Amino acid sequence: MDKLVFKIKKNPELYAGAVITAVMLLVILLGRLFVPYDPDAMNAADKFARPSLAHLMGCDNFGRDLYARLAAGGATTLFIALATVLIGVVFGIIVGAFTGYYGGALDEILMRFNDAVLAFPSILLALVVISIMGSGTFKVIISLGIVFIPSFARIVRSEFLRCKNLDYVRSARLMGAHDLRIMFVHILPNTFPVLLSSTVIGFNNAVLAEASMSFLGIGVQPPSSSLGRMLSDAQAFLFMSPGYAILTGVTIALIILGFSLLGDGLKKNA
Amino acid sequence: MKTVLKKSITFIFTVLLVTFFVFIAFELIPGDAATARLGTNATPEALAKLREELGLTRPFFVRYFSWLASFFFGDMGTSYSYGVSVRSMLAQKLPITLTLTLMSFILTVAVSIPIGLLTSKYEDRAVSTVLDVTGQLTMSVPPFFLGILVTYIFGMILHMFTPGGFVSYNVNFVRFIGYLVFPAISIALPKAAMSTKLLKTSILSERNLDYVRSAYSRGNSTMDVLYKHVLKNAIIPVITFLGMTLADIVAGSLVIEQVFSIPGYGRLLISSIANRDYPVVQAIIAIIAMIVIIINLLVDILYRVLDPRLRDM
Amino acid sequence: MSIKRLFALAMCVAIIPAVALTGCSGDKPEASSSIVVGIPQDLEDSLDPHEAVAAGTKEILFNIYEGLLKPDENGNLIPAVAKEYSVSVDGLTYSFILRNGVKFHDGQNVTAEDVKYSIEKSAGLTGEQSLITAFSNIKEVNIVDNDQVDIVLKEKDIDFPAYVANLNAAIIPRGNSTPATKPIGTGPYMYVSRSPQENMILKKFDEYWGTPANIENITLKIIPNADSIVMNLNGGSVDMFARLTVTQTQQLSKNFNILEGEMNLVQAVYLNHARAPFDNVDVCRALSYAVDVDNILELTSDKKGFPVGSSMFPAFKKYYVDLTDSYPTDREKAKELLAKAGYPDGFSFSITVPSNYQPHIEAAQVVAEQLKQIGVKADIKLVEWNTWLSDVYSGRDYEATLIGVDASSLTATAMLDRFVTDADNNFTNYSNKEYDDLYKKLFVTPSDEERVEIYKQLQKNLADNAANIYIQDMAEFVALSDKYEGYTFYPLYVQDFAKIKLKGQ
Amino acid sequence: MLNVTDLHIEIEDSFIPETVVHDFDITVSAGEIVGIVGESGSGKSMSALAIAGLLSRKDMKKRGSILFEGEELLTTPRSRLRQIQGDDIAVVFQEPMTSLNPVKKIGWQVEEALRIHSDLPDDELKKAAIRMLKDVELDDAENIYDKYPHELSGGMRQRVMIAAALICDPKLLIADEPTTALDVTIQAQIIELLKRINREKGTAILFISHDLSVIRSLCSRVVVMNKGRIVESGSVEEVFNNPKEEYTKHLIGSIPGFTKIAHVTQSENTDKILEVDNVSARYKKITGYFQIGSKQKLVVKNASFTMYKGEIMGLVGESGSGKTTLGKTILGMLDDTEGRIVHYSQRPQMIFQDPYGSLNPTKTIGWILEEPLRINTDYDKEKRSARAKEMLSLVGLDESYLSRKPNALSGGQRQRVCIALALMMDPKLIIADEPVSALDVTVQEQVINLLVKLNKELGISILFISHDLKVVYELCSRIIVMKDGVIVEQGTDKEIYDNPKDPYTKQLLLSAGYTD
Repeated sequence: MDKLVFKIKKNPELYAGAVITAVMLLVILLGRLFVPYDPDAMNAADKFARPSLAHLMGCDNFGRDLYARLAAGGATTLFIALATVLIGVVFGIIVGAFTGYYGGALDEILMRFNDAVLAFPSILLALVVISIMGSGTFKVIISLGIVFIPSFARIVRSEFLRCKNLDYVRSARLMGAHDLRIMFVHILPNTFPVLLSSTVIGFNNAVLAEASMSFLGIGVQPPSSSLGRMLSDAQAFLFMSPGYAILTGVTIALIILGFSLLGDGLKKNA
Repeated sequence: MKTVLKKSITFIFTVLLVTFFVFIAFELIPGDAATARLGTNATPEALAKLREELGLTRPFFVRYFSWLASFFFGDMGTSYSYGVSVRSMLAQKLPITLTLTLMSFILTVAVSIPIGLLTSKYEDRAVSTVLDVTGQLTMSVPPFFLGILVTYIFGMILHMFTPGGFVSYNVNFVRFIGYLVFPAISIALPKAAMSTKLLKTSILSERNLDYVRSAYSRGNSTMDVLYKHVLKNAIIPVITFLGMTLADIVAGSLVIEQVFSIPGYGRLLISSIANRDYPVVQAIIAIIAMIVIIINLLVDILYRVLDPRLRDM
Repeated sequence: MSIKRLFALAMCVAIIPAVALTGCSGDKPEASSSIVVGIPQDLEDSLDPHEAVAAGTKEILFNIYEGLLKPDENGNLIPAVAKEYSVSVDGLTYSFILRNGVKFHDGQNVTAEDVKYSIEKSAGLTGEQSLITAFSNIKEVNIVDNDQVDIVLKEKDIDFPAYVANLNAAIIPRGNSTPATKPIGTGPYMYVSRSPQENMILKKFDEYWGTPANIENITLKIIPNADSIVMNLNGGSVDMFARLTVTQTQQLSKNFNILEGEMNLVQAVYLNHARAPFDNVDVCRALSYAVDVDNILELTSDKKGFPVGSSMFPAFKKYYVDLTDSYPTDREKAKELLAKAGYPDGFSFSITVPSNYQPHIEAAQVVAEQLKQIGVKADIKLVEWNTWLSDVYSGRDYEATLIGVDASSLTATAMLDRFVTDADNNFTNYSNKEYDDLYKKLFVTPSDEERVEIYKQLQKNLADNAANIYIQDMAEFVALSDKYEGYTFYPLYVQDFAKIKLKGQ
Repeated sequence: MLNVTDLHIEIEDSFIPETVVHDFDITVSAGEIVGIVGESGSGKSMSALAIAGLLSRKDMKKRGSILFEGEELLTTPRSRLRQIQGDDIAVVFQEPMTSLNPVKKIGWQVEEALRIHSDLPDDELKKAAIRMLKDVELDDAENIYDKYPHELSGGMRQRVMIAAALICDPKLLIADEPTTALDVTIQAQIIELLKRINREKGTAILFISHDLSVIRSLCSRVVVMNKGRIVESGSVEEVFNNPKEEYTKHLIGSIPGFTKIAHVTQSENTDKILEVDNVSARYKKITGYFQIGSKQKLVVKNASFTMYKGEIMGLVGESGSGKTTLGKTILGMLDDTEGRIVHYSQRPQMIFQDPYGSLNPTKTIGWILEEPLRINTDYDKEKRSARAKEMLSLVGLDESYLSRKPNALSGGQRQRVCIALALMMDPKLIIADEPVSALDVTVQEQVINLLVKLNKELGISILFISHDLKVVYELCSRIIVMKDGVIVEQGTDKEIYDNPKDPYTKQLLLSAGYTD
């Protein structure tokens, strides 16, 4: 047992992060599976009901069970953040790999594109993309995904620049491995530790960006809801039932706290 | 000197790229300024006439280059919806946002450097773990929710400021700055937490390097080593981070201006996009992109000043 | 720069905000005769009365401009720039006697030339496109002498006086070359200045011909974010805010009086009859049976609001017929009708809603939930206001939309003309032969009773064919700080600042 | 002056605390030079740092006593310890590249100890620093005073470190492997410098190194350590001429450069394996914008030589002499080259110097070994792993290593895997770029014997690139000497080592200890 205590003392973030994240995922999972209410079912009698046995977290302005909605919203937010980070990582790797490995004119031009996109404040870019495609869960994912590509590309590129001159890459080239194999079989696995921690940070930024977008009215559209959407809706009833806003805010904060601690912990012993 | 030349070429190229992005974006967005102006009374002939009047019917490239040329000489055209020169509108709006951004930036630096030093010095004491956890918490809350909490606590309960009581700088400068304090706090808090953490980790990692051991071997105290040797090395990554966060602070002010009803660039930009008011949107985005890139340029130069190894690159 | 100095700099920088903080504690607005009125959107289209379109702009310009006649709070037309008017026997010539002593805000007297110029401009006779469709009926405007102007029509139109009272027919000085940015009118308040997306300042016009306004200066403060409206009101930086929702009023502090009135619009799910399945009357009727208006009111506005059965709201008094009970909620009947119409297990469609109207979004969510119970899946598509205008209103490229339609002028026809088959504002593509014939009869029958009867039949026609799923004329709430009193509601979408006064003034 | 008795050092890094140094005793009298020798991980640096009071990490426990001029250093308060550090006891570290603060000027760092321990005004400090820089034989000291560490070479930086240590004229100088990272010629100069300072200033020196020949030429007494314990100590003559302990004997025995191992006399076999004719290589540095314009530096200038089948040929030169670049050019790894290279065998392979960088850390040894077969042949899984096992056993490693990752292996084991990797395609020619210089002496010996075995049994000819003349003497039959990209001399080992013609070769041999 004290071997575990020693390990925790060595890397507290990892364990705290893992616990918080596990708890939050459990809460969302339970909400999705075992709560008897349909997240969209309205019930006039339960408007702004206080937390009770029937409704663990009370109800919102339409009398919908808050716990069911938080679980549904949580699932959507996690889905959006995951999908966004996936797009960002996949395209980031492709762009980063080629610019980092080959360099030359291609690198210059793509890097300039990167700077241009990074010069755009992220929410602004999402705003423009949404106005083009209209809002909705998948549009949010695509617009945020695009916004995340440059930051991942930059990270992957610097890793490729670091690795491409190491001896094991030269010996691979000497053996006759062609460039693609070298890039994606040899070099890429070495970027995973750095990629992992920036993915976690990316995940958090995606959740926060989605919340800001919902606040500006361009995020996920009702009746489907995300935590960001719920928080910006809850704001209108801050004085009447502060529970709605506070519970949603705390849920978002704990999810992000859990993931960022997890990220730090992973970085520490990577 | 040559690197500065190279940097400025990339600067111009990037700004061009950004404005081109915006122009294409506007080609794709459904509806245009004419439909916005005429609203429910739009009839086909009226729309055609107004579009002609606003010059929307000219081919895409002609419009882009004529806008670019005029923009270059400072004439940003007139706003479709307000009929006022874009420059005069921005001259009113941008100072507000720039002051807010500047105050948030100063607050971030003023908070993060002392606390970063503090937590790295007394690393294992309770106070630094408490500061770390609060730092993590402020980073995990969506910015607008933080803004609401700040308004609710400081505005409604402690009455330290009247929510919505924005006063423009030409009316009363002190009250203008006074009001901007709380929005600046809401933007600066998460950024300060991030840069504090970065500074702390950077100091701790620099501490294990060889030159620190040789500094100790010459009889330096822990404080001397921290201030004379480690800080100057540790501050370098923080400077780049602070440079990069400026772009986020500008974006952050877009959201916080809504919460604190501050008539900065944010509100104008959103309504102009809704009204398809090209000249205003174009001007705002180009200016913001320029500001952000200039900041990156400055950070890059500061980087070279601080780190002699890069000087000859 | 040694580290010590860097540390000192950081410390003193942190002190600046603390100092500034003390400077701003006492900033209560001084209570002289001024008021801060909050508005949700800036006046983003033109300030020229003959071009202003957005309802949010017209409700403010009502205080700056006046026409020859003017509507009062009971919906009657009272004389304004014109002292009185008379109609020729054949009903084609209207002679207006100008009131002498009426001044523009720039101190000039109103002359007959100004009147002729304004009417011709607003009628589109001088080239621009007229905003008042009925003004296309004007043949010519003649100056008889410097205090009488005659307007000659092509055909008889007994509603003509109401169009003259429309804000789009306001009288403006001929000399003002830029009315769109520098408004000069004859109203109780004059324009001082504006800063886009921030505020607009109005000032009492001392030489106003009628009963002068009470409050000296008005600051219109733009608060775009719906959620910070309550914060700003409770915070004390805004004294009045119109068109609040029920939930917002329930969260205001004690020192606000909540005044209740009607929004004077018809909120309904407007169906695009050119699109299946809404070209089938049984489907429309089925949906009307499925939608439970009381449940909507209960959920969205705490039962506040006035259910309506057709495209007319109670403010029109004698023209209004109460058809709210034409479709009592009956899910079984709805399913029968659906089966009869060939959709036994329901269908799915989209309700497009402009994203800047929170009450409509909430109502749409409740409607979608109710339709679920008869197997009809309605998903909500939020679009920007501008996209709604271009796609839904002019493009008619939608299945259903949930919006509130108001009367462009104080005439009952204004609510019903859009359902005539070939009307160009008929965005629902409603086409019904009896309706068109009835509507044409309207212009031919001189007597008032017969016209009232026709209006009622038109409303019945819309209700029977379930032209739209009618919901309510929404309740309007105005929050007014208890320092002021005298706010009066109008049957039109206007805010009259002239009547507001300090308590006991 | 210094008297250390049964010093224990315990580290609690991993879960069970590990004692790193067990009852370590040493005495150093004024003006004496004492050496501590041992392989890496023997605890020699740890004990030196303890003496200098630099082991203050919280997860470290120290017991025993360190008496310095009668004062017990282990228990003195830090404030008192700080007065001694830099004034009476000074330290020089191993890595010149990282032991100087990169963002501070050289002068500022040299005068730092003086600034702490005296209250001389700034101009006095500067004069003292410049005097010190001249004293360590750095020409144009004024100019170097204002330079930054990255602008100096490794050798110059080590001299700066020494100047910084001696500025306060300390009684004891602790030198922790100061010459290991330097070229052999500069190494000799630094040793001479330390001798001169000890003579002139009477500074006692505690010299830590794993290089026995350096210890022999500098110290009067020596302590031999292994796995944290002192194995043997005594005067240099005693220990080196008749070592008592088994471990010391083994250590001394593996010093290269005295006994020939490979003795393939170059018979008249005329079939060549490699011909290099007038080859030069250029290194392009892109400076312009958008890839236009670049500075070019000629690294290898028209080198030519021929290599015969079954031969081990040495390519010797200091760092920056272009020997590695020539090796890479031969394998066609650089594209900006001229001249003719003729290979008489297919798929020549290369072994790299840094064992940590030459194996992909994320892959298992088995995967790495099978990679060449995966790319060039269509062998199935079994065939590939069989071949991998065969190669592993050839280099003396058993099958269990297949599933392990590189970072679980020691430096020597990794280098064996690199060799196995090179053998996978059974090449006839291997170019070994400084394969042993990063290894400990004993491990070095094993790898060299392995190379000789491969040359004998499989007839593989090896181009052995190195800066260590002793290893080259043991291994190679013919030797090429390079200086600044040009081949200055080439010939059989006898011609080069017994009567070198080129002055540079002579200087190299002298500093490597070959005084004929």
